[in-house]
Amino acid sequence: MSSSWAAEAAAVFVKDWRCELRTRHAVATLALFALTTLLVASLVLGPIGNDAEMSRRVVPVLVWLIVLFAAAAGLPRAFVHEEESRTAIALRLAARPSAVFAGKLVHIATLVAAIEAIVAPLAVALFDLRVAAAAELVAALAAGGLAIAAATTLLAAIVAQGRGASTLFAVLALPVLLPALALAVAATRVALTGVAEGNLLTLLLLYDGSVVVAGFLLFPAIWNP
Amino acid sequence: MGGPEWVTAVNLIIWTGLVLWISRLDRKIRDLERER
Amino acid sequence: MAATALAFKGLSRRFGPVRALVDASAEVEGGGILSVRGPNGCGKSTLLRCLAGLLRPDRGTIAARERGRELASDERRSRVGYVAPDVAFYDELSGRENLRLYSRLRGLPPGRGEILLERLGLAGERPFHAMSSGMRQRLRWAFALLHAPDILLLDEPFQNFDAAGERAARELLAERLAAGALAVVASPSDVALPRVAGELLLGG
Amino acid sequence: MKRLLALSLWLWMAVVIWAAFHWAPLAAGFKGESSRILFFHVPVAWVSFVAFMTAGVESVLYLAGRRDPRHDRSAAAAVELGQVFAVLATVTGAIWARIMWGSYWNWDPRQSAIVVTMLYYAAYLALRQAIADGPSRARLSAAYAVLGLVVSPFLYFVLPRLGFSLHPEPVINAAGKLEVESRMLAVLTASSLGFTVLFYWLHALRRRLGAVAARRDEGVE
Repeated sequence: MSSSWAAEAAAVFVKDWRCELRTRHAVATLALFALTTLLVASLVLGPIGNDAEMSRRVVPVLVWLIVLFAAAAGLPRAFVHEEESRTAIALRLAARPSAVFAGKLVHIATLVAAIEAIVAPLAVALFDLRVAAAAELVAALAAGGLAIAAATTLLAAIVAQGRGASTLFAVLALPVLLPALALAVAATRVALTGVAEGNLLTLLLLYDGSVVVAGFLLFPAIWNP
Repeated sequence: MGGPEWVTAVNLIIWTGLVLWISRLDRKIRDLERER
Repeated sequence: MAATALAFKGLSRRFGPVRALVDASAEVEGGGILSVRGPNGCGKSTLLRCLAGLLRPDRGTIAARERGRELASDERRSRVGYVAPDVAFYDELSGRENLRLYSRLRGLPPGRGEILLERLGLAGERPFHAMSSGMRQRLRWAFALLHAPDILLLDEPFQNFDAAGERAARELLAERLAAGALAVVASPSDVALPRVAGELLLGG
Repeated sequence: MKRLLALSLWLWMAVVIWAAFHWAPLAAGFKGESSRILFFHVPVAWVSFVAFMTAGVESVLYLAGRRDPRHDRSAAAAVELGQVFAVLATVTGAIWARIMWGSYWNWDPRQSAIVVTMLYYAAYLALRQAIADGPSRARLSAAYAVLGLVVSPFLYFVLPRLGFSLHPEPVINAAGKLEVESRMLAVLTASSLGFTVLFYWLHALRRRLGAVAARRDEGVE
């Protein structure tokens, strides 16, 4: 009578999005956060827009920092809310840990993708960047986004069971995400300049794979007592 | 002053002090363990 | 040897300096109720959380058997029917949607939820955040009985109920016991329980 | 017996200290005597890496085994000591950078790797502070320490190769290719061995102290 793993994961994913859309405040706050930060940055950095070389260096860093901070602000809620509202009890009884991890991971990944979908095109427009390789840019955004989603899913589940979850999350997440961000920024720059800088994407995907595998191995020990 | 001999001497003194201090800690912990 | 049984020995759990549960031991077999009594803060809820696999005891063992099959702690967690005051559901979802979610998670047909909603006199449309405490307690019973469990862990099961709610819950409990299930019930001493097979008094 | 171990460790490192300043030759391409600091900087950095890996292994043993509190205490002790050695590595590294390149800090990729690792395990210690319940603290910090085993190789090997691209200018790295003479290698290895033994001695002391403290809290284990 046990359900298939994928069905359970899908049920968690659907539930998360359904609750998200009914309250709508998570998606809205994330979008607003990303939008305002980007607009402020472009206002402040306005003049670099016409210095193509400089903007190709600075904008990738800007984009990824905004995505990171938007993620750190909005995403831990996925687990913190489950613990605070005590809905985690029923979930622990009814679902397998790996299905909870998979469902939450995909949900968070779609949120990160949503943030990127707002920030990246807008940044290109605001700083009127010439994109040398659009496919490379999308790949960098996807691989970098997956790193953020995987790390966020795992670390949010940890901090949700401690005190002061939001600050604790930033402290735990920064060192985990620094290698991925460094790679993602470099890969994004390559996409803009078109000048290859070694196998950044493969390293980034290797990092994604490592964190996701570690996630599946560690999540049961994090989620259950 | 400042030649290799001086630096070596200073390092040896520090190192000896460190080992003595750690050994004292070791003894203290052994007393604590024996207390039970 | 009954097909379904639950036995625990020397269960202890501390939270820092506080000894929440001290050396609790008892056993109960299918068809009977283990009544756990004691003053507030004596560890009734901690004991039930350990039995449900929601909390790992510092010391002690728990052995559970369901219809002749030994259950490891992870498996036990997915098999028990657990009712407790702090069990909550998703505010944004209605009673029916919540039950449908847990049915899908447990791989059950949605029909189970519908029957339980009806048996417990619950309107399925109202979102959880808008439910009264009595209705929430009914939904907790519906959730706990979704998969017709043989091991019931009931922490203050009849709190917030009106007469109709309590009657419905007692009927469902009696049916499970008649079907060979066992129950561990933690409740204040004035609550009458049917088919009490054993009593565990926690000091506190 | 313990006295003999302490004495031999003392003697071993005394010889290492002497050899580092008298017996070992200077490395080519370094300003004055500055290459001698390597006999202490490299081993200390190595031991901090060993400490953090020890914490990871102890955490795996904790999670995969019977959740034995001893493994949890051992992991926490290894991280605390790892941070001490990481600070020593950073300080000696900065001193050496000051002599070689005139500034204590220039985001040399290896410096960034050790600093981010220190950030990681500072987060580990912060996590332990944030959780009151013993078993939960052990379980969750163990998970983060095991994740450290996955992240650390990227910190040590990927981040440096990137020249920490958040800092656009390429960084000159004189010590990149270190032609190590046999005598230097001997002292370097001896020193690393000595510091590793020192680490495990301190680690054992910290574990035993933790056990005594735990017994005192519990009344009886």
